[in-house]
Amino acid sequence: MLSYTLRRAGALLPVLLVVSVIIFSLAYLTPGDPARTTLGPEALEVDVQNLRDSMGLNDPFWVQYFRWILNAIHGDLGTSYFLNMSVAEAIGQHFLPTLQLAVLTILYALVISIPLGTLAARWRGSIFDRGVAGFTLIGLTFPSFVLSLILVIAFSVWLHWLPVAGYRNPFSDPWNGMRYLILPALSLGTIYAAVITRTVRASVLDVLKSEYVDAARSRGVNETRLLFAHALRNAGLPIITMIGLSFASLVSGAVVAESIFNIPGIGSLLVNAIERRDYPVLQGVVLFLTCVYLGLNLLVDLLYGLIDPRVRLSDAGAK
Amino acid sequence: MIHIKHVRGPLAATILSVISLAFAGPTASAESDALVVANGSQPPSLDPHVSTATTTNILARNIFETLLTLDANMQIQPGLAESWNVSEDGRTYRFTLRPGVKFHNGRALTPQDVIASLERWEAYSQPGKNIFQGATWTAEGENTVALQLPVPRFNALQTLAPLFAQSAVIMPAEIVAAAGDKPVTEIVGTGPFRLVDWQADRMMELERYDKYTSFGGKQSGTAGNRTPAFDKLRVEFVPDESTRTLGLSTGEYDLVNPVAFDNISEIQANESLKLGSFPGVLLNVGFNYGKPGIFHDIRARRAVSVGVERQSILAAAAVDPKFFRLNNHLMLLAQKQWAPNVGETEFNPADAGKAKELLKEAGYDGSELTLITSRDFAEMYNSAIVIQQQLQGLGLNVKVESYDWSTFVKVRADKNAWDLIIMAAVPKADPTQLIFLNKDLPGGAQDAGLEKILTKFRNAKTTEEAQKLYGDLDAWNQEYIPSVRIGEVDYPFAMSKRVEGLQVQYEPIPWTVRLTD
Amino acid sequence: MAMTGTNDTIRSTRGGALSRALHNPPLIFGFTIIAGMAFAAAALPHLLGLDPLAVDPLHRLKAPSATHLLGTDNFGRDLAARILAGASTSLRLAASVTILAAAIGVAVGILASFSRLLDHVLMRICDGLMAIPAMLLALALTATFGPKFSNLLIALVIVFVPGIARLVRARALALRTETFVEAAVAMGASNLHIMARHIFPNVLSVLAVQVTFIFAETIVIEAALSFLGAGVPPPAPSWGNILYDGKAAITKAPYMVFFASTAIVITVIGLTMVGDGLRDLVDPRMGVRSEPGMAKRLFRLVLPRTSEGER
Amino acid sequence: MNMPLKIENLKISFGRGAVEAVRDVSLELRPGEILALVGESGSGKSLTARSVLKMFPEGAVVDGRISLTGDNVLEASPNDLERLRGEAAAMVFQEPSTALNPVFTIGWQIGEGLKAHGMRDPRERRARAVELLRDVDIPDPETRVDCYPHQLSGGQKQRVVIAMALALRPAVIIADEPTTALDVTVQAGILDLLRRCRDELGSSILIITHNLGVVADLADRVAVMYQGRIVEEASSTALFSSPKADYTRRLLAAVPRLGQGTAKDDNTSRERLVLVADQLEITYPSRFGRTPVPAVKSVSFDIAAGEVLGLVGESGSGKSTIGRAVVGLSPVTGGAMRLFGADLRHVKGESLRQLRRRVGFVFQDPASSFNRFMTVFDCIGEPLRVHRALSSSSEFRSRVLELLDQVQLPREMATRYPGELSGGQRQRVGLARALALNPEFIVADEPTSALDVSIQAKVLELFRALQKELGFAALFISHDLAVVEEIAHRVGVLRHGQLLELGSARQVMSSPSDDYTRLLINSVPVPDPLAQAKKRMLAGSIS
Repeated sequence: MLSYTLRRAGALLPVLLVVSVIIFSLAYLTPGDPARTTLGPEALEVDVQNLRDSMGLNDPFWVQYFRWILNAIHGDLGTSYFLNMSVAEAIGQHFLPTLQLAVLTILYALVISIPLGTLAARWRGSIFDRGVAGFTLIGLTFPSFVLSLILVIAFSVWLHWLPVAGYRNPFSDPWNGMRYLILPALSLGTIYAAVITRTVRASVLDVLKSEYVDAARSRGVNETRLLFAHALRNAGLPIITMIGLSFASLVSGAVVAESIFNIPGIGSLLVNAIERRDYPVLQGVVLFLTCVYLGLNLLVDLLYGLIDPRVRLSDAGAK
Repeated sequence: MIHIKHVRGPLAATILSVISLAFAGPTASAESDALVVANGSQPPSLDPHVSTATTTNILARNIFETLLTLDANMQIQPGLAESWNVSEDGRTYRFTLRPGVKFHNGRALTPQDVIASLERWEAYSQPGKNIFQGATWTAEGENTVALQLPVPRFNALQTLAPLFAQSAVIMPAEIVAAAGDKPVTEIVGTGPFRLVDWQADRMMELERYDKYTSFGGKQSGTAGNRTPAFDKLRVEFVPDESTRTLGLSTGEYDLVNPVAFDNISEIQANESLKLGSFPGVLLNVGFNYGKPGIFHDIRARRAVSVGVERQSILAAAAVDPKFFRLNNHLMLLAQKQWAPNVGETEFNPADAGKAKELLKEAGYDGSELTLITSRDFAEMYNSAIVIQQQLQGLGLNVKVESYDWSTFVKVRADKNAWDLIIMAAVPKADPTQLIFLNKDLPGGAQDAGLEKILTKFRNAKTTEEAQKLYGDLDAWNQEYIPSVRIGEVDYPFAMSKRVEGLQVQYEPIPWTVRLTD
Repeated sequence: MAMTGTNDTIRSTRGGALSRALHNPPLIFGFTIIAGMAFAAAALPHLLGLDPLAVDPLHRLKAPSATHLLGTDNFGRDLAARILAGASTSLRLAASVTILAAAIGVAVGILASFSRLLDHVLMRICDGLMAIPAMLLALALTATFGPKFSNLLIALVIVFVPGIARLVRARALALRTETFVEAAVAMGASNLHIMARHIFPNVLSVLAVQVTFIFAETIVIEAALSFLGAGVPPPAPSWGNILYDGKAAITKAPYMVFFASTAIVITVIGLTMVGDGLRDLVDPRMGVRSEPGMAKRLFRLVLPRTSEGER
Repeated sequence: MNMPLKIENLKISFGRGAVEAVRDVSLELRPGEILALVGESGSGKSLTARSVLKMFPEGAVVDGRISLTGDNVLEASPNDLERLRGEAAAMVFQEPSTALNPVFTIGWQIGEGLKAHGMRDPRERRARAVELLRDVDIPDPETRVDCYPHQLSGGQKQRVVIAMALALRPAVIIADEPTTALDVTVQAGILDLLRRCRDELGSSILIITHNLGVVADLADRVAVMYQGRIVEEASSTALFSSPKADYTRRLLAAVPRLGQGTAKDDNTSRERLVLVADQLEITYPSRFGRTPVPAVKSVSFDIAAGEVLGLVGESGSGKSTIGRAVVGLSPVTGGAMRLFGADLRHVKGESLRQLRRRVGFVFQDPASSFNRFMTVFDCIGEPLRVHRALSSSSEFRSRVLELLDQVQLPREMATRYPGELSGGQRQRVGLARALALNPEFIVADEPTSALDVSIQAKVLELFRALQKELGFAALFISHDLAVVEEIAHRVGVLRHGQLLELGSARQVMSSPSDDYTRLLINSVPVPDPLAQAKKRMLAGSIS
């Protein structure tokens, strides 16, 4: 299993390199620069150029790229121009809220989608199935921030149960911490629940059609056991992929929810970095997100091994 | 100039009445003796010497202090300088420092700190470079600092008082030396609040400075006794405007600055909330003098000035008539010291026919003109849309390009990229610093007449002399029309009823607040 | 060697695809929605004489009334006109992004499946582009090249090409092991002939299903990008920037957000149905087992896509 | 003891009666009896078998009565059904690889059946599972019980499926084409196992198959089904000796019989050699992390012009690999293989293209050997278009129509799509395509194994006629000895990539020199119950 992991990890390096070149050139080409943002709206061109020189922004493209990439290899992603902390520190600080939100959202989504999807597959074509199909369609298509606003107005403004926005670290302040994360998790979770339900239903349906389920039925195994014991584990493979995907997209994509609920997550850190042209943060965060994405893919692969003996045993040449 | 309005407005009828905001009373905010402010914009740094951003300056004034201050009527009052005197030739000023003032790190304030700070301020800030060129500072004894000006300046004292942007704040000498041209990272000042924690993009936590030495006299504007009546000041950076308004209504925030124009009506509808405003920006349509084109001809510029209908532009920009007004003069109407005695204040002919004639005379050939604006500021983006429509009504083939702020500033520097520009200028202490008259700004007007008046202005010895010159400057502006003034736009802010006694100078002053629960 | 159990006596009637399409309810229903929306966007503004750009700030944010069917937006412009004009912008953007992305994706996918070297190079670049979250890639690209419609188009094409290329490559690789392709090789056909006559038509079947999702996602991504200020540049209306403007005034004029999001929801539902219908039409056997329909929809929005077909 | 299974006027139809798959079938299975249900694909035999356990595909409309050990299955309540399934009757499936759940161990899956019928204690279930595995001759059952399905061979997997069926000593075992997916040698073992189930456990067996040899070997009684009806029912000896229904007679005639190969003139003059294999080695390159797989180990043979060489062997013997190597679909890695004198190991580009022009290839699976989006006309004409053989389109058109006539297909077939043709018709189109450039050499890789017996006979008849008429040489690959004997002049027997025997068809088939060939010939069940019984006594020791 180790050799398999190492081999897969090795394949990630070229991808990281490609990503680093893409994102560095994007940052380099973006009009505006940190010097101009530092000096503010009415700075004069001559002041901006002086500051650019002292920041090394006027060096040629490749010089800046290699200076950055060499430091990155040694673990030093540089310091932010605005957050007076190192990029690594900024990422650490901002990744925690996003991680907590992502975990909460996925749990909420799974709690809804696994049973819903499985039962919809079990009673295929029934009113329940059509109802679930309707819910998933709406869930997929409804613009996320409209849903967030409705939830905020309903639960915070009207019922005063939950705060409108903000973030407290649940580890240090559990009660308030959780209260801040419930609404964002609900608004994001509903969309991911819809998506995962569709996957669960599709893969369970597919497994129920297979011959080994028929074979088990012919030996007197009842329908519920067929569904949850025999079918669900086989159906697990595509579901795990989908959960991996959802997590990856949550980590980098909850930026809309983060801005509405004012959660200092990695998404908003990146959007602010783009706005302020904070190059070190921009490059550092994207590189970090790429590692998270590739890491998650690897994790999903390994989970495949856990669930599907053919993957696990064929690699170790057990035959 | 305190705007505390308490106006009731009819609740807007809405289709989804279920969503209408029937506010219940605000719940108790987290801590009772803390003022929680929801700030819309983020400061790029807390160093007014280097950054021209108003947010930096306004947040920094809670921590750093200036030699002089301004009372409610914008008159100069003592600050860190307890007293001062001026030589006959008006070129030498001696300031006696207030005794016993300590920095937040406990170190006593010394003349060396003042000199190091103000020399850096002279080197890097706009007001410093414009007005204090060639000025020198020398320490005299334990508590006196002497300023030597190469030529007498009427506005020397005024520039050492708090400004809209880049105030001349005093920091410890060693910190200033270490920072150089980059923003200071160690934030130590003498002000009423001490910085406890600053997590950029999230929040800033300040605490009342126990060993604060207040200025003499009753509190008024930024002058007088500035000791805060509450312990903690927490500034939360909340970029999303609807979140700010909703947070105010649930009591999570005590003060929200700024409030979106479209949310004003529902704030007015709620008895438990109060509304206020402060002078925001001077809105102009600028021309690109760096690029050959139709607007080099005065007739084309006059056509635009005559043709546009300013009221509807301002209505699109600021919605509620309380927050905008016509003002064809250079300086804000509220800046009483600059009397608006030239030309018509409410200048808004909106005469499309005359405008078309002028354009024909100027020989406009129908070529496409680009109007650039930024979508990061609602008043710039909204007014651009309306102006484009009106100019097309006058026969000008105008297309709008709106950018995020950083790109906007870069595009402005490229003189071939645009013809017209929306200028939302921050008000200044004196007219010479207004960006409309600044020839160095990309696309700025280059006119000998203007430069003559400006140099005379800068060397004016007394305020009276400066006020007379302001008349000439205002007349030149209405004659030459370097840019078309649309009007003034105020920025509204809102607070819950637990906030009492708030005063405004440029923006709300936190330490003037008394919290009542 | 296994005896194929397929039942030879029951065979589908002539002109298989067309007849199956006619009685495939989701396809028909979805198609009518999209056609209806496209027709409304193209024809109605002329018929009703609506001008989406006419500004009237004094009557801003008025509730739906006789003169303005759906009310006015925050510049006093007629909302009905803007939503219809927005429909054409969004649909045009979505259509052109889909066509371009599909064309490039197919070319890259098939080429990658034919030469080892090209495969490595192209796929590493695709991995790179896919690893960067789609939304942020689009944001950076529009910020870099300026918020013009064409730049947004290019940005979204770059965002979608890797996904399609991977899918097409996987399908092309699978096809190359199919008997009829080996038959072509055995008779001495050139690579070009095989690509054009055999690989390309069979790849289209997978593509048809994917295209509808790209179409739907473009609309949703544009809305999200407008939210972050990088969507279709104002003053041209698009559903995205109507929603964005509407959000600021949601408490005062919630109908603005309501109508715009309803338009998006209806169109995307229509597209989902077309997608599901197409999948059943194209490959009845593939049926449900294929990529779970709209499941990946949202992820293209923000997600670095998975490298399916690889595992 | 009442009748274990009685089916009375069973009717099954689909699409609201539009398609009647089973038309009023009545059958009886007596205790301890093996009844064979015989018919070609589409005859409804599988549907009838599955209805005994009330397992119907979606949308099936069912009428009639099925009494299984006394209970009427069609009206049984869900938990009655669960009790019946496994205890009263159990099923053995055709595809062993898909009948086992890939992600669970063998022991767990056998245990499931036991658990469903009340065996609570897991240790007892495991012991019973090991015992069952031993009953079906699975080597070293203690460790195999914890293996996963993908770790067993095809034959072993089918034995496990049978063990699962025997778990609860059911009165009736329904075997749906139990040996179709297996090699001939493995098939013989499974048939013996089923026979032991009947003899030692006394359960009666309903076996569904299309292979008359299997019927002759195993069945006591036979029911022949054709298009949903039972056309004849008789004891196996009576049916084979004097079939009454003419469909049965046609079926029996169509089955190629070993040893009756029609005498072909041995063309002694083998001067011009079309294909020569000289210590041919084919090893597939090692993919990432997999060890290289030697498929063909130093095989030597040659084919003269106009001669048909048959290659016979079980799955994994390398026969297809050799066929594919002729047209460069698999790599020649050792020795040499000269086609028309050119060594395929070193030929590339244009010369390879010219070589391929002179070879025709017929593939096994008619369903997948044509591009769905091309009409029959284009499919047949493609070789002509690829090599630009005919300039004018009218010449092109007439050539394609001529080919259609040659393979006895109606001309209006040209405009239809391959998807709309039957298996037999599609294989004729395949033949037409192979003959398009009238090649001197044809490679046929198991051309008829995917077809029903009756259709197979017609296609083989066509192939032989065309071979005689056009005189092309051919490499005919098959796992079915009887088919090869009928077609080939000379025959080679392959096992695990090695050529064990090579000689004239009659000599190899009647007096083989290699033991494996003898085992192969003996394992093929002959459609004659008496001969099979004699062979079983004689061969008691080998299996």
